[in-house]
Amino acid sequence: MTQKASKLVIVTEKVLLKKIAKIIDEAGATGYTVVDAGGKGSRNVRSSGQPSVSDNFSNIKLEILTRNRDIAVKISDLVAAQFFDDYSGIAYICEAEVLHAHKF
Amino acid sequence: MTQKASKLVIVTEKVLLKKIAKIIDEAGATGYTVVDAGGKGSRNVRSSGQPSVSDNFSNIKLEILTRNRDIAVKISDLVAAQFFDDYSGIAYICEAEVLHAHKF
Amino acid sequence: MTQKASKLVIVTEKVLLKKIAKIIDEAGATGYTVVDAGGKGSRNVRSSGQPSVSDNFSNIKLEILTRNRDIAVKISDLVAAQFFDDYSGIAYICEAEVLHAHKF
Amino acid sequence: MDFLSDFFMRFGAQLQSPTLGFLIGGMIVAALSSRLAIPDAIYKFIVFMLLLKVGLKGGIAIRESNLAEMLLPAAFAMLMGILVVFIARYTLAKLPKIKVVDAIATGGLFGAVSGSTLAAGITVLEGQNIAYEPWAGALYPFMDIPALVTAIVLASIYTSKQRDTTDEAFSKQEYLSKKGGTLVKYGGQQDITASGYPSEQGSNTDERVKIWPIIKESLQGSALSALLLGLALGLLTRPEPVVDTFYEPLFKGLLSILMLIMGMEATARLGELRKVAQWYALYALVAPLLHGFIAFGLGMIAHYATGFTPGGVILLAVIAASSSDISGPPTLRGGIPSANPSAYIGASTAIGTPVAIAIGIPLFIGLAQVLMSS
Amino acid sequence: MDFLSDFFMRFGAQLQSPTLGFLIGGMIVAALSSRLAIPDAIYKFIVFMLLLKVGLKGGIAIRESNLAEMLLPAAFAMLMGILVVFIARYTLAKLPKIKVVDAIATGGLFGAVSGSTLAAGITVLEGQNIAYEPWAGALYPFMDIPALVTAIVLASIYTSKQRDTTDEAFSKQEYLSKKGGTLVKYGGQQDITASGYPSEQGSNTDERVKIWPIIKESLQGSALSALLLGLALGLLTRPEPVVDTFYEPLFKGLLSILMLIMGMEATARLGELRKVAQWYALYALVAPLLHGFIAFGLGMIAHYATGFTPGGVILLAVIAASSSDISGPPTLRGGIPSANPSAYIGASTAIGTPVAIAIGIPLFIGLAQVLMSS
Amino acid sequence: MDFLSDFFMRFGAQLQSPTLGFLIGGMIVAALSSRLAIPDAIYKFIVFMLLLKVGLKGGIAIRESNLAEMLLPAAFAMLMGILVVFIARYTLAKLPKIKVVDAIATGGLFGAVSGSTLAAGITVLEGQNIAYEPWAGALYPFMDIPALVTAIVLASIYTSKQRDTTDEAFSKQEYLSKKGGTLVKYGGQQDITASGYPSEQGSNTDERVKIWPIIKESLQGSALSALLLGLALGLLTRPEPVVDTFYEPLFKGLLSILMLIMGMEATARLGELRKVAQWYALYALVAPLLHGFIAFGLGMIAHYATGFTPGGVILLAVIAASSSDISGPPTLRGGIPSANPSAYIGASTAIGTPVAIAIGIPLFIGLAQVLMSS
Ligand SMILES: Nc1ncnc2c1ncn2[C@@H]1O[C@H](COP(=O)(O)O)[C@@H](O)[C@H]1O
Ligand SMILES: Nc1ncnc2c1ncn2[C@@H]1O[C@H](COP(=O)(O)O)[C@@H](O)[C@H]1O
Ligand SMILES: Nc1ncnc2c1ncn2[C@@H]1O[C@H](COP(=O)(O)O)[C@@H](O)[C@H]1O
Ligand code: NA
Ligand code: NA
Ligand code: NA
Repeated sequence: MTQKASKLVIVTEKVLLKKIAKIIDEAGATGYTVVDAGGKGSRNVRSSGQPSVSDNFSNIKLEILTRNRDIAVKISDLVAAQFFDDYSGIAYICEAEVLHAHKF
Repeated sequence: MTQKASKLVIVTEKVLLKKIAKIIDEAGATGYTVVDAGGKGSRNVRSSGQPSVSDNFSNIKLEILTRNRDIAVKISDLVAAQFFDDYSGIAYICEAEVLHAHKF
Repeated sequence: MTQKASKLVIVTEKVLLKKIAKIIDEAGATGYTVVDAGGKGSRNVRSSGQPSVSDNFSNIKLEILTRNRDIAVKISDLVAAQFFDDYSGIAYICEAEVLHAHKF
Repeated sequence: MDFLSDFFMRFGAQLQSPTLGFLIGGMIVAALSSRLAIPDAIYKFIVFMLLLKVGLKGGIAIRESNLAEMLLPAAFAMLMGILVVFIARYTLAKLPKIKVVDAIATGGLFGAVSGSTLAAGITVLEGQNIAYEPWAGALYPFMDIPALVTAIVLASIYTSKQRDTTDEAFSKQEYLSKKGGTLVKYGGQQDITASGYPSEQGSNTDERVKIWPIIKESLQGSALSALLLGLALGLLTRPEPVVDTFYEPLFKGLLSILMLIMGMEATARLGELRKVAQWYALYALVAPLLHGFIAFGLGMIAHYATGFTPGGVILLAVIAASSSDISGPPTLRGGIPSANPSAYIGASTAIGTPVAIAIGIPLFIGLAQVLMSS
Repeated sequence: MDFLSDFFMRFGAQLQSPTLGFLIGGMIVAALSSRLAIPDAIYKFIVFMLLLKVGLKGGIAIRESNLAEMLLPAAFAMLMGILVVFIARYTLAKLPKIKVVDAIATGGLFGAVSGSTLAAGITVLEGQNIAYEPWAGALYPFMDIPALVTAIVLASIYTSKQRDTTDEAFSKQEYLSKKGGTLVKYGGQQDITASGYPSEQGSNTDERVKIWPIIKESLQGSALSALLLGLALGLLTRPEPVVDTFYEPLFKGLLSILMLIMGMEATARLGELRKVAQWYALYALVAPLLHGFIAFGLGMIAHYATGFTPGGVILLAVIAASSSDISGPPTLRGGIPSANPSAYIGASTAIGTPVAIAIGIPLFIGLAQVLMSS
Repeated sequence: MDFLSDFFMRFGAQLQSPTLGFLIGGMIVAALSSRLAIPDAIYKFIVFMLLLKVGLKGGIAIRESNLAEMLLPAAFAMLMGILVVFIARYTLAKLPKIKVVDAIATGGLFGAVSGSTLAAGITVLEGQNIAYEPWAGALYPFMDIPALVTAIVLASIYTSKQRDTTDEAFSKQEYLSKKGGTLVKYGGQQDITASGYPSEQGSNTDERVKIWPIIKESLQGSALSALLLGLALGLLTRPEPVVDTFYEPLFKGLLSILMLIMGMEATARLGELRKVAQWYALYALVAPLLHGFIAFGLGMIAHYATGFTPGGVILLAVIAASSSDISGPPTLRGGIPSANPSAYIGASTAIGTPVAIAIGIPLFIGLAQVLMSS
C-alpha cells in the first residue's frame, strides 16, 4: 500500500531556513526534513558571516515529499523566484514512494 | 556493471537509532548511512528532551540500500509497526543503481 | 522547464573529502553537496582516529548532480579506483530533474 | 505575624541572587525571540561539569562521614520519588481530558531530579553560608531512580490492562473490517498509514515489566553517570587538588550560564505546553512546591531524629521540588513510549523548573531559617 | 620631533602585547594551511562570554554612575555609525567597478561594531592600567544599530530607484522576448534558470523601508543580545560574586583564543576578498583608522566638555575603527540581499579587523597618551 | 631489595593520583555502557588548550635558556622516534598473521607522541614537585615527526617492492581472466565491485617517497600546530599574563577531563582491537614500557653528560612510551592507506595510552627517584 510521491530537494543558504519553511507550509506540503550541508557551486561564497575556519557547513539541504508533483514544482518556483537571484541555491526533484507516514 | 537497488529512507527520532539499526541488520541489509536531521511533520514534537534552544536537530535520517525491494519494504514495515504508533517518523523508497560497493 | 540529471551519491571516509572534491571538479561537474554522516558497512571501521566516544559521525555523504550520466559514472569510477581498495565507501546513482540552478 | 514578615523579608532577599537573575534573564531573552544561543556542546559540558563536581564533593565528604547518617535522608528521598508518581496518578490523571499515561509520565519527571536545580540550590546555600551535608548531593539517585521506575511500571501495568480490554473489542471489529480488505483506510486519499499493523505488535507477548533494565537505563544516563563517576572518584582517589583549583571555582559561573539556558528553554517549551490540556500548567505550578513541602517535612523529621542539618533539609526539599530536565525525558520516552512528550517535557521545563528554582529555593531557605534557626 | 618619537616608542611597545601576538599567530597558522581548528561551538561560546562580561561590567557601572555623562559619548557613537555609511557611499561607491549596494553594505559593516575588537581594546587598556568609564562598552549598540539601519535604508532607496529605471527599459524588452516563448533562455543548453522569474517579485509592491524591523533584527542578534542581557543583569541584579570569580578572570584568556580565531579567519577570508575589486582592500586598510581618528576627535570634545576619560576616548575610537564580524553580516545578508557578501565580509574580516586591532588600538592609545596625558 | 621495596612504594603512591583516577574512571564508565559523552567540540578544545599551554611554557622557557642544552635530548628524541618504528618492523611484523604494513603503521603510531600523555606526565611531575626543563615539552615534534616519516617511508618501500612482485604474477592472471569478460567477478550475485580496477592505479607510476610532504602534513596537524604556535608565541611575544591567569590554572582540570575521555575511548576501541590478531594487544602492552626504558637510558646519558634534569629524563621516557592518539592516526591513514586502522588505532588507544599513563608515568618517576635522587 504505497503512495507515489515527488521528493523536492533544495540546497541553499542556512539564513533562509525560516522563510523557506514558511513557503513550504503555505504551499500545503505535509512536512519537510532538513540537514546541515556544505558544498560548492557556481558562487562558492557560503555567506552568513560564520567563521569558515571553524564551520564550513553553512548550507542546508531541505527535502520535501509531496503527493503531487505540482506542489513540489510550485514550492521550488517560489523559492527560486524569491531568493535565487541573491542567494546560492539549487533545486531538483526525484521520484519516491512513501511507505509509511503519519500524515501524507 | 551496475546493480539496481532500492533505497529506503527513514526519518525518525534519534532515540530509536540503535533499535532500528538492529532491525536493519537482522533483515539482512548490508549496511546503512545515517545523518542528523531536523524537520517538521504532523507531530512537530521532536521529543528526547534535548534543549531545543541549543539544538533543533534531533531527528535522524537513515538510508538503506538493498538489492531487493522486499527487504526494504520489510524493514520499513517492521520499523513502522514497532515505532510509528508512538514516535514521529516517515518512510519512503527510491530507486538507485549501485556503482561501487565493498559488499552489496 | 526542467533538466534531467543523474545524481551520484558517494558515502565514504571524511579524510578523503578534499581529494574527492578535486576529482569532481576535474571531471567537469558544476558542484557538489556534502553532509556529515555515520553508518555501517562491510568494514565497520570509521578510521580517522577521531574519538568515537565523542563523535560517531566520521563518514561524509557527497551528492553530485550531473547533466550527463557519463560524468557521474566517471567520477564514481575514479573515486572507487583510487580509494575503495583502502577506504570504506559506497557509490550509487539516482535519477533527478533539476528545476532551478545557477549553473548546471 | 512576626514569623510571616520575617519569612517574606528573607524570601525577598533571595530574589536578587544572580542565579535567579540569569534564569529570568534567559526567559526574557527567549521571549523577545533573540537569536542568542548557547551551543549544545557547551550546554552538555556544563551539565557534566556541575554534576561531576557535586559527585566529587559528595564522594570526598562520604570518605569522612558516618554513612549511617545518610540512611534516613536516603530512605526519605526514595519515598518521595515513589510518592510523587502516585500523587500524579491520583490527582493529575483523574482530571478531565488528561490521558493516564501522560499523567504518569509527568509524575515520573517531577519525581525525578534536576541536576541544574540541585546545583542552583547548592550555590544559593553557599552564597548564604548555610551549612549542609556535603553528601546531600548524593541523595539525587535515591529519589531519581525510584521515581522513573515507579512511573514506567505504573504505566506498563495500566497499558497492559487497557490492551486486554481493547483486544476483546478489537477482535470483533477486525472480523468486520476484514471484509473491506484493508484494516486501516480512512477516506479515499488515505491509503498509506504510519504503523501499518496497529496493535499487532503487543498482541501475544506476555510483558511483565522488568525493573532492573529501567534502573540500568537510568544509571547509564549522562546525568547520573557523571554524578556517580564523581562520587566514585571522590571516594576512591584523592582528587582534592583538581577539585579545589578547577571544579569548585568554575561551579558558580557555569551554573549562571546553565540558568540562562534553562530560562531560554523554559520560554521555548511554553509553546509545546500550550498544545496540551491546561491542567498540566496548573500541576507544574503547584506540584514542585507541594513536593518540596512534603520533603521538607520529612527532612525535619531527620533533623530532629539524626541531626540532619537545615541545609540538608533544604536540599532534600529542593530535589523533591525539582523535575528532571536532562536525564529523565529520554528514559521516559523509551519507557513509556505512548506518553506524549509535549505534556511532560513542557510541564517540567517550561514551568516546573523555573518554579522550583525561582520560588522553591528561596521559599525553603526562608522556611528553614524561620523554623530551624533557633 | 619629541612628540613623534614619544609616540612611536609607545606604539612599538603595544606591538608586544599577547592580544596582538595571538591575532598574528592565527593569521600565520592559517597561512601555513594548518589543520588547527577551534570548534564552532567554542567560538560562539567565547563571543558570548566576552560580550556578556562587557555588558555585566557596564550594567554594574551604570548603577553607580551619572547617566548624563553617557549622553554626549552616546550621541557621538550614533553620529559615527551613520557617518561611516555615508563616507562609504560617497567614496567607495564612486570608485570604478564597485557596485553601489556592495559599497553601502561594506560601509554598514564598518560602521557596525566588533565585539572582539572591543574586548581586545578593553584588555589592552587594562593591561596598561589606563582608566576608562566602565559603561563605555555600552556605547556598542549606539553605534552598531544606526550603522546597520542607515546602510539598509540607503541600499533600499538606491535599489528601488534603480528598479524604477530598469522596469521601464525592461517592459519593452519583455514585449519583444515574449514572442520567443521563454523569457530567459541563453544558448541551447541553458534551459533552466536559477530564479525563473527575474524581477517579477518586486514588480508591483510598494516597498517603503521599515526601520523598526531592522532595529529589532539587530537587537535580536546573538552579539547584541548577549551584551544587552549582561547590561540588564548588571543593572538589575547583584551579579558581582559571579562576575568577579568567573567572567572577569576568564576574560583575558578567552580573548586570546578569540584573537587566534580572528587571525585564522582573516587569512581564510583573504581568498574571498581577492575575488572582488581591489578597492575593497584599500578601503579596509584606510577606513578603520580614518573612522577611529574622527571618533577620537569627537571623543576629545567630550573629554574637554564633560570629562570623558582618555580611556573612554580610546574605546570610542576603537569601536569606530572596528568593523562587525559576528552580528553584522547576517543582518546585512538579510537586509541587503543583493549585495555580494564576499565584498563586505572579506573586507571586514580579512583586513578591517586586523587593522583595527593591530594598528588601531596601539595607535589610539599612543595618541591619547601623547595628547591627554598632561 | 631495598631498591625494589623503595621503588614499589613510590610506584604505589602514584596510583592514587587524580590523573590516573580519571583515566580508569573513564574506562569503567564506558565499560558499563554509560551514555555519558563529552562533546567532540570540548574534546578538541581541551587538546588545543593543553598543547598550546605546553608550547607557551616551552617558548617562554627557551627564551631564557641555553639552547645548546636541548641538543642532546632533541637528538635522542629523534633517535627514539626512528628506532621505535624499526623495532616494530623487526618484531611485530615478523609475527604470524601480521600484515607488514599494519605492523609498520603501528610502529609509527607508537613512535609518535601523545599530547594527552605528555600533559599527564607534566601534571604528575608538578604534583610531586619534581623539577624539569620547561622546554622538555618542545621535544614532542623531534620524536613525533621522525617516527611518522620513518613509518610512511618504510611502508612505501615495502609496498612498492610487493607490487613489483605481484605485477609479474598478475599480468599472467590478467591474460587468462580477460577472456571471461570481467576482471573481477565472484559468484553469480557479485557483479559490482568496490574499486572496479584493482591495482591499475599504481601500475606505471614511479613513486619515490617524498619526505617533505610527510613532514609538512605532520606539522599542519592540529596537535603539532597548537604546540608550535604556543612555542612561537612564548618565544616571540610576552604572553606571561595570560598564561599565568588562564592557561596555567586551567591545565590540571582540563587534563582530568581529557583523561576521562581517553579512558572512555580506550574501552570503546577495545572492540576494534579484538578483531585483529592478538599480537597487537601484546605489543601494545609491552612496547610503551620498552620504549620508555630505552628513552630513560638515553635520558640518563644526557643527565650525566649535560645535566639534563631527572624530571626531563622522565618526560623523555614518557613521550617515548606514549603513542599518538590525535594527530598520528589521520597522518598514517593518508600516508599508509593500505594499513588497517583497526590494528594501529586499537592498539594505541585501547592499550598503549592507558599503559603509558597508568604504568609508564609512575614507573619512570619511581625509577628516577631511585636512580637519580642522590
Ligand atoms: N551540480 C551540483 N551537484 C550537487 N550540489 C550542487 C551542485 N551545484 C550546486 N550545488 C549545491 O548548491 C549550493 C549552491 O549552489 P550555487 O548557487 O551554484 O552556488 C552549493 O553550495 C552546493 O551545495
Ligand atoms: N512531507 C514530508 N516531507 C519530508 N519530510 C517529512 C515529511 N513529513 C514528515 N517528514 C519528516 O518526518 C519527521 C516525522 O514526521 P511526523 O511523524 O509526521 O511528525 C518530520 O520531523 C520530518 O523530518
Ligand atoms: N547497504 C548500504 N546502504 C546504505 N549505506 C551503506 C550501505 N553499505 C555501506 N553503506 C555506507 O557506506 C559506508 C562504507 O561502507 P563499507 O565500505 O562497506 O564499510 C558505510 O559506513 C555506510 O555509511
Ligand atoms: Na523531584
Ligand atoms: Na565601526
Ligand atoms: Na612514542
